[in-house]
Amino acid sequence: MLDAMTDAQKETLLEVNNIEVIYNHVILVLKGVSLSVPKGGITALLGGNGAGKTTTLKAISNLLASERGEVTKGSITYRGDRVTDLDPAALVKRGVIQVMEGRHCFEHLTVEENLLTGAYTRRDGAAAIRQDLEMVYSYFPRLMERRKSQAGYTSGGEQQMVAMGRALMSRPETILLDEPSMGLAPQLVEQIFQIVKAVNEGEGVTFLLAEQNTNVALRYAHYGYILESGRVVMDGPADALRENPDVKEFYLGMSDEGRKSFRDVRSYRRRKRWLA
Amino acid sequence: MDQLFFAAEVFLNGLMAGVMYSLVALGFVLIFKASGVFNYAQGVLALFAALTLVGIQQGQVPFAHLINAMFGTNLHHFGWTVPSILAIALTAGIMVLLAFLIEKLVLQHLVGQEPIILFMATIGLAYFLEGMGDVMWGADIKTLDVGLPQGISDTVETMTADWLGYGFFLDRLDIWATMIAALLVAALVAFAQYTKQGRAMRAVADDHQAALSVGISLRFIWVMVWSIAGFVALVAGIMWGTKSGVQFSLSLIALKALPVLMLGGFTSIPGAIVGGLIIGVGEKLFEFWIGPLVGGATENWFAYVLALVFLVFRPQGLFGERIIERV
Amino acid sequence: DLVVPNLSYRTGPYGANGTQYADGFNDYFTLLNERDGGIGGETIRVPECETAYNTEKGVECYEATKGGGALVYNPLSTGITYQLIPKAAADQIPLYTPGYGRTSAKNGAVFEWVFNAPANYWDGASVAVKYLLDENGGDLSGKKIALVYHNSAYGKEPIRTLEELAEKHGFTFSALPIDPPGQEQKSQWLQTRRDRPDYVLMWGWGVMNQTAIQEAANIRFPMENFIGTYWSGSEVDVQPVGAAANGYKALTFHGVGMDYPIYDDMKQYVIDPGKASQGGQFVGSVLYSRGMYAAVVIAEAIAKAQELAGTSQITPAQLRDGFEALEISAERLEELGLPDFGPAITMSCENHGGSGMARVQQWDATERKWTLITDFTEPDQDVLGPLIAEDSEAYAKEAGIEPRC
Amino acid sequence: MQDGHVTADGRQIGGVLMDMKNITLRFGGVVAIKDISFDIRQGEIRAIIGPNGAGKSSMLNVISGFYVPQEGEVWFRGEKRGPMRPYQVARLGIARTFQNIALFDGMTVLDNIMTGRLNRMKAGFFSQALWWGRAEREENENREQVEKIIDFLEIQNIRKTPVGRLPYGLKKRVELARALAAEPQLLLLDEPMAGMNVEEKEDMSRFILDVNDEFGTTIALIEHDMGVVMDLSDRVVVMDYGRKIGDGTPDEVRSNQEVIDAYLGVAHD
Amino acid sequence: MFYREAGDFKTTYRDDGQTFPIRLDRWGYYVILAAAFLVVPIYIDAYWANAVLVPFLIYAIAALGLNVLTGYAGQVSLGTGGFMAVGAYAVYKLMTSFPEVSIVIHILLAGGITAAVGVLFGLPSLRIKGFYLAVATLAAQFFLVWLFNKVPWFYNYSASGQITAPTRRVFGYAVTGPTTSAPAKYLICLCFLFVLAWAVRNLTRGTLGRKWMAIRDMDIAAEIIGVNPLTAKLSAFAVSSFLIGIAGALLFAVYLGAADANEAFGINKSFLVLFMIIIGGLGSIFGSFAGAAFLVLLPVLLKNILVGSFGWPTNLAAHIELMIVGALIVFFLIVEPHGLARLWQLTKEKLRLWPFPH
Ligand SMILES: Nc1ncnc2c1ncn2[C@@H]1O[C@H](COP(=O)(O)OP(=O)(O)OP(=O)(O)O)[C@@H](O)[C@H]1O
Ligand SMILES: Nc1ncnc2c1ncn2[C@@H]1O[C@H](COP(=O)(O)OP(=O)(O)OP(=O)(O)O)[C@@H](O)[C@H]1O
Ligand SMILES: [Mg+2]
Ligand SMILES: [Mg+2]
Repeated sequence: MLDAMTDAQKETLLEVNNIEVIYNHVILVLKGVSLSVPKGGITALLGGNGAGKTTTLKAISNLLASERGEVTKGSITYRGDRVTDLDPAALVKRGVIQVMEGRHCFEHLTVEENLLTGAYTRRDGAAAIRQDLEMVYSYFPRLMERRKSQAGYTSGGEQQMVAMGRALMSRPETILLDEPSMGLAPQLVEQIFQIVKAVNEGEGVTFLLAEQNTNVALRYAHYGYILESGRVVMDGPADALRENPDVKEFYLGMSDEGRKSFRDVRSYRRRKRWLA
Repeated sequence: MDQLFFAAEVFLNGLMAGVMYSLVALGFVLIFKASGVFNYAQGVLALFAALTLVGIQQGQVPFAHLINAMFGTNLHHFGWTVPSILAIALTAGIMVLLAFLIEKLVLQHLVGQEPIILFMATIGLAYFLEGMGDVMWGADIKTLDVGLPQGISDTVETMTADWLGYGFFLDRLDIWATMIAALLVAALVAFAQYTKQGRAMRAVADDHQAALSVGISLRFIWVMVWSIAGFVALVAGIMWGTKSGVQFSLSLIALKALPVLMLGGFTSIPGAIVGGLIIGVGEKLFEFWIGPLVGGATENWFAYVLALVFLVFRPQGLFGERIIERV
Repeated sequence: DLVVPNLSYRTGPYGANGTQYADGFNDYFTLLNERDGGIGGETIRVPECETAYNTEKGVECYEATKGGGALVYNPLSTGITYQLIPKAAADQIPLYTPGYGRTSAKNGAVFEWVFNAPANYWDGASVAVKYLLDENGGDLSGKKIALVYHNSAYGKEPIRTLEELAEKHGFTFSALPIDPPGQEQKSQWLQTRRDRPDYVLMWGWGVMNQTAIQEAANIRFPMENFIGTYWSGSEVDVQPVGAAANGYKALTFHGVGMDYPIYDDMKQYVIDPGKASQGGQFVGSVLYSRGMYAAVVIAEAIAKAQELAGTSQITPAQLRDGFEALEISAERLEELGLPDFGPAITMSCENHGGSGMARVQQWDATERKWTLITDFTEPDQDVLGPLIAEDSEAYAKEAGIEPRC
Repeated sequence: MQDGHVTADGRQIGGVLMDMKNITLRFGGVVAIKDISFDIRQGEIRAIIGPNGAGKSSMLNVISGFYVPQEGEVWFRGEKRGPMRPYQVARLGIARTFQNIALFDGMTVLDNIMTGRLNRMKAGFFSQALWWGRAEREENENREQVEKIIDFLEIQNIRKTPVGRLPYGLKKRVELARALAAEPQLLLLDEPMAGMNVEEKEDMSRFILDVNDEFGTTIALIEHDMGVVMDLSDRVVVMDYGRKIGDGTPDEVRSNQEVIDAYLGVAHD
Repeated sequence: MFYREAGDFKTTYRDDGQTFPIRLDRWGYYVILAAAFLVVPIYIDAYWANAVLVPFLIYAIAALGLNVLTGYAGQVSLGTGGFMAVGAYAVYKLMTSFPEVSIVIHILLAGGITAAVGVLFGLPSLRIKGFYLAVATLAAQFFLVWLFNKVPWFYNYSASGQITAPTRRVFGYAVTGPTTSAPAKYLICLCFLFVLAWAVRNLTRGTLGRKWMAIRDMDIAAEIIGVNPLTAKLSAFAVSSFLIGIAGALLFAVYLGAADANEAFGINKSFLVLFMIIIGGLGSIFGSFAGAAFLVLLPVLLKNILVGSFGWPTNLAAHIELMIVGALIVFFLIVEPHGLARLWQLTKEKLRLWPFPH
């Protein structure tokens, strides 16, 4: 797929340049992360717990301030402009929206109202918004059923759909997706990624997604970065990563004999090669 | 029969007093709804608005006291007076400016903090505004007159006397307050429930971060809401200022608004009105019947106890949003 | 020099009242310093300390100023006075609390360090009733008198006296408490409208006064039958109500207005040179006059003490002697430029409260001024005497004080 | 399957520990659970799977007493359970983790885990206030137990960190530790591996198996990763829209057409 | 590296659970204690005692009490003033009814009575949460103050409703009444504070403390893992009210000497103590001290600077003081929402890293 892209399509939309992030003035979390997201592509950000994926995404969408974190070094540009000092709302207006980890629905609003808040920055009239609402409902029929319920009372998976649908409602150019598959049933995971793909191909929306489910992520992404303790340790086209033996072993759970059973992992663990 | 009339009169006046409380409670509700902030400064905001209004109306020199102390001058008044309508408009403008400053200097830096921290910040704000109001306009008692009538309504008295044989007492100021409050509530309900900004406001109350992430500008919402709350405070300030003069104690009416709020629910605009009516009637009737038996002055605590009793049955108040409890 | 701290309050719920009083207090001492070079050649220093009518801040002010050689305290707050009575006794510094504080402090045998001449709360209650007796040809039986009071130590003071007087004169007495600050008094006044008392007395302070007057006007209660105590009868209480307050009455234990020769000096030495406290905005108001009057009495006591001690640099204990030997006659008042301003004051070891005389003033809303409508009237000491004895003895027992004199 | 048997890998499965009979749970109009019955046997790993919103978490909430079903009975250790508050259920020996992590954010990891043992600490008020006698002794004894769990779950280095600062995966582990600290008979796990990568899931699997093995703890587990469910569990309940659509060994469930349609999408290998 | 933790290893759980596990801290603590008990009483004068130290000690007790309830158990209360009034009136009734019993016992009993009242008013907390509860506790505040104002039995039928503390002695030294010396006042408050702070520290690090914190952080989860919310919340109300009651008793008997319910124990008291714990740090014992010190000292300091040094008129100074206090509260919240205690902790963390930035 990547090869099919023309050079114009590969134009870099989002560029993260060697950023450092510190929480609370003392906790250094990102230690020089750089990545670039091409226009119209799906870029995956992979890595274990606490690697700094969420932090990277929040640094991009400028949501760190409210967690007492700050970018102390490096720069982030979107379409060539520095966006480090914009407020998050301005970034949404430019077309970058984030779906936060852990869903973050507006509990007291109904499912439908939640979706409508996604269209907050839009100026193209009620009809267009209605139409997109229908589109979201067609992606997630379950939400249609629950549209009048308070989001706080919906199940974990339903909330994930709400969060995703809400982001789509803003007609973004770029979506930062933080763990979209978390807590979703298998066929829904597949479905969500198919939606990602459909939106990506149909509407040309660019994706940067942080994901633990490496298996699926690498199947849908074009390019991947692997983060470990605040540093990019490996990057490459998705296909190449899938073939990397370390990635295979640690992120895909494959051994030479195919998929390992979770019952058989009680034995020793090998150290990752790049840490050695 | 007379007893019944007396009771009815107390009841009616309780309703009206309740409306006066609601005017203050409304401001609280707005801000709570929009940011989950329990705005302790609402009472002081009303005082500040009223002080500013009188100050402008009477052509006072702002900060005269401070200037005099520092430069040994003896300034007090510009020597002009400003018509009420213009003064009210100017004051409303100042309240918007204030909202802007509050957002810029305080709220912006506290995005995502726990509610109690924000609550504390509003207390700090209350102190500051109280001091500032005094420094700007002086601490003496001022008379506020924007042309609202006061005193017993003769029409009501003679009419009821003709019909029922007992002339009812209603204060004309209270009647006006009721009409204005009804108008305000209708407008605010429409705003919060049916507009995009209203929805965004409720979203912000639920989750600051998520609201930011969908592109709702906290800044804009907060400035907007605090401006409206400032305007509501101005209305409350005008009413209470007309009633008992503009001076420090005006800020303490916030304490009368709290039980109203609690009973109606922190997040419900109609709740503020209904709560006010119940509290007003409840405390007046209690003082009227039970007060003399226990030595009186029951109103302060009775309002709270009444609200408490309601809460035990409905922990979110009569109209408040259900408190979501899930794991 | 001599130090007379001014524990004032110019902020908080009662700031509007406190500020005027404090100005009068300051200005009189400024006048003495400017005109006479102080008292007996000693200039008077009046360090001011803000209490905000708050007891804890009052105590802090007391502690902060007492080290500087303070001679006497006048805290203008019944709450603070109660705190200071035992402290001042231990530190041996006199308290001067005209018209407020602990009424039974009149009994100098128990309260060695407290002075409250010329009049106290109970005197006021009695004078008000006497005035009503006069109005009614000496008979109040069958009349209804209600008391609207600030629900605090201060407001409760007259209740016992009024109950005694009700018994003696045969009127019915009822009391309606109002919680401070007192902006909401609907139910009390509806009750008044229902019970139709003949007279309403008021023991209020701060915003409660004007709200009460407004509400009384609202229910068309005749203002002539509404009488406030000393602290419910200043301009700030009636002006916000406007024309409706016309005819409202209040007690006072001193004269009001600017028609006293002292104001010529005041203008010449204090106001015109720009030395007046706060630019002299409130000169001549009721509370200003009262603050000034307190200063006058203290100044006279200092002079007396200097005379007795034979030195100008007196100690607080010597000032106490000055107070106990104080006599301010009508002639002396005349000399001071305050003819008929207050009652004659004579204090002694047993009597720290003077004669207790007070008079009634009435508000004229068109002229915007208070006019005195009676002469100084003596309270009913037959009723008050035993009450004071009882209360002060109880205190003596509680505090383990051996009565002197 | 009869009472008491030994699995292929040599674990002892006993009699019925918990029996849910005809449970129905409604929220207003929404029927979250519709007449479901199933049992959990002593010593087994029992999985509950199903699409989002099927009512799995609600079922755990019923077991732990947080939701009270409108109909149905809950039997535990052969006795019918009367109406109970959640803390009373916990005292019966049922511990759990939560789908949306419910750690005590203001406390350190160690304190969080210690809360798991609260019901084992019996020192009186004054002993606690004086930190003398029983209180101190108990604290140290329980601390020792907790340290064992900390070692077991390999979270030694974050012992004193406030949990609020931890990344998601570690939080899940701490939650497990807190549940284990209670030394429960029945351990309920609500999506313990959500948001983890394969490596971490492997770790978590190892912990679950070890707990089951070494302490003989019975485990009920909700999980969306079919690999994990199929590999770990002895028996699986499948729910869909509040109904039970399948119950049996992983192999039986995997080949159940209804389950494939409603949940798996494609047949899993 | 000024501040060292390294090299200070613990070999037993007992050592690890100490209040001050780091040697440097422990020594600092001993030095402060020694100074407080041995040095300060020698130099203290009436002004320092009455304007600064005694109110600080008493408010620190009240702040500790409220911190137990709000900071540790998460139940916001605005009834502190009312509960202090209970302590004050209880001690007054006890002092005057049983003059032969030691005042120390009276004060402790007053705490006990307050605890009972606190539990009573804590009952609604089982249903009512958050700010609703905060406002509901105002019911306690207003009702209690009204009660003490209204029922003459409480103030021994005195004419004005004021209560006045008679002289009582401990080891022959007067600790209440007008003749009390500054060191005596200071020492009795210090002793109470020391013992209570120590007990609170023990409670909060043990079982009860963990239950409180669990309820605070997530009450539903706490209940599901086995915390009985009833006992946890009510015990927090009891312990908190006990401390607040003692603070009220000391405030009245030792510090003020006379009091009027409305004035001394009004709603402002409730807010003041709440400020202290928030500025100081919720859920921190050090924070209770820091907050009390800050809010007792600040106004005194500002007043001395504005009036004493700049010579401004007192009312202008008072207004500006209000503005400064308000601005400082906001400023501190912005700098560190978790209070002075967290600020101190962060400073330590920075010192540990010093001179390296991270
Ligand atoms: N608000 C915060 N304050 C302090 N430290 C934080 C904060 N948020 C995150 N961290 C730390 O930053 C590091 C990276 O966290 P981050 O959430 O970015 O990881 P992640 O890669 O998204 O992990 P996960 O897959 O578990 O979500 C973690 O070690 C975490 O402890
Ligand atoms: N307290 C509640 N009030 C109202 N509806 C509820 C409540 N709890 C759960 N529900 C509804 O019940 C249904 C089942 O929810 P539950 O959380 O049990 O689903 P689940 O199977 O755990 O799904 P997921 O895999 O997405 O977590 C959902 O539709 C949810 O919206
Ligand atoms: Mg993450
Ligand atoms: Mg679930």
